[in-house]
Amino acid sequence: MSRWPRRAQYLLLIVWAVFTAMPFLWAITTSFKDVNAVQGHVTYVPWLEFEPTLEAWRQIFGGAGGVNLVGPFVNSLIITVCASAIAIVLGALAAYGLSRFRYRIGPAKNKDIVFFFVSQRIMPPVVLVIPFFFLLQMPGLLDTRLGLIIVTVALLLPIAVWVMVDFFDNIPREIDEMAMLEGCTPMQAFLRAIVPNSAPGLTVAAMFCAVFGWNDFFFAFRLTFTQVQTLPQAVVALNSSIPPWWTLSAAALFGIIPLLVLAVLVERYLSKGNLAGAVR
Amino acid sequence: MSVVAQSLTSWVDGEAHLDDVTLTLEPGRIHTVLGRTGAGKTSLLRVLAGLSDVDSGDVLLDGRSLREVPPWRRETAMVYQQFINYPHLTALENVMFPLRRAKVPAAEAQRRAKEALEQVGLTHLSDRRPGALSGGQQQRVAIARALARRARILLLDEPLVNLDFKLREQLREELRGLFSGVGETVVVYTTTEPAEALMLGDEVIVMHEGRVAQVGSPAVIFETPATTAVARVVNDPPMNVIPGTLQGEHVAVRGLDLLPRASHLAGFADGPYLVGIPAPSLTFGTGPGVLATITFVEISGSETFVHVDLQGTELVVRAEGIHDVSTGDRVSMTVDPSRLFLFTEDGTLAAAPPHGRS
Amino acid sequence: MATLTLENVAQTYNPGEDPDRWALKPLELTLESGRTYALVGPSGCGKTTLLNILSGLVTPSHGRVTFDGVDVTSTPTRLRNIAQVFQFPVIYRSMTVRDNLAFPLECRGWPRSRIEERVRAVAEALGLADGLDVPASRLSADEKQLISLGRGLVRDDVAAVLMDEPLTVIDPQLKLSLRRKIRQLSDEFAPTVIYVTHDQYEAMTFAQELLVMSEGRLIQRGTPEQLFESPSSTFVGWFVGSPSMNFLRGTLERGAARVGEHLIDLAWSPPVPHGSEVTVGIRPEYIRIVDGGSHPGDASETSVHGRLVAVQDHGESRVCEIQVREQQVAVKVRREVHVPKVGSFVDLGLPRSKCLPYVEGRLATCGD
Amino acid sequence: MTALRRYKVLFLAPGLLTLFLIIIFPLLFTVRVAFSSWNVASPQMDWNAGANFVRMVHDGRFWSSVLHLVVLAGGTVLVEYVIGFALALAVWREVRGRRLLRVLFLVPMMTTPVVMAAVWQMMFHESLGPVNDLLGRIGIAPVPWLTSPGPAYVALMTVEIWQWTPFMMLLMLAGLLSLPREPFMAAAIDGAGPLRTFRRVTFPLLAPVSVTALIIRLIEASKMSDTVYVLTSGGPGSATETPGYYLYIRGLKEQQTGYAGSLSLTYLVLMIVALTIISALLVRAFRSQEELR
Repeated sequence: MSRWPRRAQYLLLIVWAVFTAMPFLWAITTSFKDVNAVQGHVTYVPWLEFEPTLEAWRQIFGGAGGVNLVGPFVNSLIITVCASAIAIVLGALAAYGLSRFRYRIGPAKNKDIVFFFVSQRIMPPVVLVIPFFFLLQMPGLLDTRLGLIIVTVALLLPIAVWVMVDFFDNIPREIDEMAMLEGCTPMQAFLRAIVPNSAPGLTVAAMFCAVFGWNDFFFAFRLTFTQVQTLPQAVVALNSSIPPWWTLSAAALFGIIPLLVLAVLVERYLSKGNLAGAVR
Repeated sequence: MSVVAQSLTSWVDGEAHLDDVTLTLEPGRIHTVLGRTGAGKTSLLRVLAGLSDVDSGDVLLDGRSLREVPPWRRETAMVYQQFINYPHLTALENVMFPLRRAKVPAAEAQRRAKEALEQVGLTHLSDRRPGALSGGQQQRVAIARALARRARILLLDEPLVNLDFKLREQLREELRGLFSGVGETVVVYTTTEPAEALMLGDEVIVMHEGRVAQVGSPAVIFETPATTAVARVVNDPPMNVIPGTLQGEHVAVRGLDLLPRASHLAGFADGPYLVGIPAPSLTFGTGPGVLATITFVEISGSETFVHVDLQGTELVVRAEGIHDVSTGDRVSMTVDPSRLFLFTEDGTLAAAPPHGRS
Repeated sequence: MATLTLENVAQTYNPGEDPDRWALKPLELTLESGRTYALVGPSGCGKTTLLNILSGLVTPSHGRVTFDGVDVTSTPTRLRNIAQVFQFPVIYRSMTVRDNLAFPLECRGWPRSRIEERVRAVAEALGLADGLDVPASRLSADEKQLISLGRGLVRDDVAAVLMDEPLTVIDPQLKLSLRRKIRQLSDEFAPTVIYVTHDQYEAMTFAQELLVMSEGRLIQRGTPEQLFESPSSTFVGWFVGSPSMNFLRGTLERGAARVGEHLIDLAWSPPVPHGSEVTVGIRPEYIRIVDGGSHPGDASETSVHGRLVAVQDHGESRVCEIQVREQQVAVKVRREVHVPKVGSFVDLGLPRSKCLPYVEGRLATCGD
Repeated sequence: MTALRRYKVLFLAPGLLTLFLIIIFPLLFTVRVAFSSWNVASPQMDWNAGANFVRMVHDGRFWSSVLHLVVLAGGTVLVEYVIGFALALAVWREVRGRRLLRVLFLVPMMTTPVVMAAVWQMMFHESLGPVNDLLGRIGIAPVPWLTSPGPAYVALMTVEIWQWTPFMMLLMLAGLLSLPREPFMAAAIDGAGPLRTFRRVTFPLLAPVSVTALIIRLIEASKMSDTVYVLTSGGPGSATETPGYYLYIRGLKEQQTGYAGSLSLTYLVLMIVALTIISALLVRAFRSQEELR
């Protein structure tokens, strides 16, 4: 047998690993640079090619002449956590119903309803944002966390439903039937027999929601202004004028660190086969 | 205090899962439902449990309609053929779950759960979760959970079918003992295996194509099967049913010699019938008789089922013990004419051999 | 077709484990070319491990595997030239029946004309010749199992066909015909077959020779008849036959077994001292219920007295449970035999030639 | 049974209603506003009877943005699928450092697109960025990445591929990990080598996952605008404008709400039609893999 498939495999892995790591390596080194290290010629290796400084990191935590990213960080955290939680509760309930009962709304059956949920992802944010603006303006929710949470829920609900329907479909329905026969109402059967066995599915849904919630830029950009700023917004704001690259780099890294933790979690669940249901 | 099924009918995608099923199920008795896969056994249990709707008909408990009573208020316990337990609870917690739902105080629930686990021989594993138990042990937990509740209706849907051969035999024995303590519970047990149905049942309900084909004690079902369908499903291997005619002193069956007409076949008009030849009424040997070719040999462990081709007619012979015969051998067949069943051409029983058996 | 040998093969998944806990204890085994074998035993007995060692999925931690004398111990599956039928039907969903059957030959680079010829012959035997261009994914489960088997049989040089509980997911009503078909095919093509199952029924029906395994050990090998008539251990007596063999514990006395007030004659006298423990093994089929003294037992039979505690209706036969002292004896009688009332006392006739002596769980050798 | 029916509603209604309320208002609003001349000078819901649509038909900039999107989305998703599948295969079975590689490969999809686009913008900087610097070291003249149309496309697609190939890999890997072992054993037993095994076993078994993954990515890619906003701002000129970004300019920057409404509606309809057709084609193409018709 020829050995070339094996060689191609290693080549691919090495090339892609370098490609994936490049922006991060650049951002990390740049975040320790100052104006001298950025201008003139391109530098890579700290100490050898430039003298590293912590100035940029000091600036993003409110140091002199910088911007404080702690406030936006907290905003992003609150909005992501609340919106994800609401989306998962609503999504899990709907997904459980869709997985276990037969629905008929007009001509739409279960599959069509699931499709209706998922198809909401097709709505471009830019189409939604103008109506949302007026929708939030009336009750005075513009530029508030609550307003952004509501909007984010709409964004995340399809994802939660998508992941959970497949997950519940893979739990034998005999388990909740039995719970019902043993005196549980359907809601109790869901809460006592299904939810305790759904940690993997709920975690996967939560991870997806967190990623998409945290990374939303457009809605925050157009629906909040001064009072509530999210982290992506704050980082991009740094980019808009003449770039102080070191601050931008530090801010970018700060904004993605929470999500790196998620990557580790996703991999762990992946290895246990818990994501399988979601893609079938 | 009985459960009555009244003309239950259920159609799914143009196919009758239940077709006018009427039954009376008495407490304290074991009703086994015997039928092939797809005969409607599981559909019947699901309707009794309230898990499936019917198109028409009703289930009555003590004369009261259960139509609007949801599953969680029916006091029905169920054991599935898959080993269904709550994966996140230990064996003990699993058994306690329904008791706690029924508002049994914690201490009492624990006592009863432990008792039930002891009955199924799992005391030493009561702290394990289902994932850490073998298939047989998981099914024991499920059985303990169903028993501990002392529900009014206990449904078992082919509970042994997914177990290893020997384990199945062992648990079947144990179930007889466990059922003897069910008191006022209505027990319904489905199976595809005739020996299991006859052995466990106080009453056997034979189902065929969504209908109740016959109800009766094991002896009645086995000795006087109402139709050819019952005769086939209640015998292992299935009874041979072959067109034949009554002619004066003889019974003519295709492929076989003219057989003398036994006394229990007297009094029937001459003419075409379906003749039921139980597999054990046939014997094969080297002596005189009609020659047949062996097409296949099955050995069940204690019996040999020999399939033969008798001039174009497929027959199966059941012989005690293990016989060293092989495919292609030519053997001579003899039939015990006193053991023939007679069915009319539409398949209803006309005459069964005299029992004098028990 | 090949003769397979296992020389001192053993398997442990954790190096350094106590040899008593190995998944497969050291084993010497020769499986002859062209014969059918069944590997039976309860779950966890090591039969799947043994199968995986033969298929090359597991490299044994000890010993040597040879096919026709060639060492294949660490040869990968792909190069072993075996065929396997799995529990769940495995077919190439994107291919037709014809392409499925041709696949192993294409992988070996056979010329087209030879492939076509061979595929046709095998399809004919499988009874699938008319549907060669049907997508394999449209077949029913039992037909898919036939295709899996067919993919093994097209290779006329296949060393062995392994079958791993191939009837598990087959509808009970279709089992008979599939079993018959598999049997026919193996008679016709005569490959070396190793059939793994927990079901003694399938094993005995299918195989010329059975290998009974328990706790990682090969307990006994023999024809169905040998296993039924003279199980080498109480385990085999229990595992083979339904209901299981009866075992009555007693002590040896004048060449017979003393069980309470009864002295049961044995087929032969075990070579152990007087007074040592001996267990009488007798099949439920061979015990007679002596009816009201109408058939007085003769010298070839020991009479035992007991109380009838239960009768199970199995249809064609009944199984009577009789309490003899504090031990239970099962007796299987044909339906037409009269059975006394439950609770009454009965006499049993135990034919001497069928009462086998077991010492420490093993069939005793002939003393003289 | 009435009791059961009540619970059925209880499960589905909250989620369905929430989504309906959040989505239906914007939709109705968009439809209505599309037929008005609402703009920053006169924000009113009048009726201008489709004048916006007439204007749109002649709006070459809009139609070329649609064309840009087709190239960008189609191109990137295809590349993502090929590389993502290859990567999934590469880290599926025994490879040294498999778990570490999986984590590393997943990271980009977890990162905020706009933030990473900002980082990439530094990297693509014509004189101070490392891309041109590194190319220069192997003798390639500096490329005006973000200021000339061709390179700008390459830059945009690079960033999109970098960001979203992991998502493709994730779905394909999850699919691979859920596959039963037996078909692969059967292929080994039949004597199939790695390529034949891929063609006859792996690929057909993953056909349903492939369809799901491709459709999801197409849906997400068709909304592409964040990266464009940060990286090129649609430039140079309007060379890399996508409908999403063009809508942003008309609707939000210039506040031609009415006209933006008609563009939104058209964009949405086009997307739904295109994606429906593409999904149908994909399902058919992959089904033939799964089951010959």
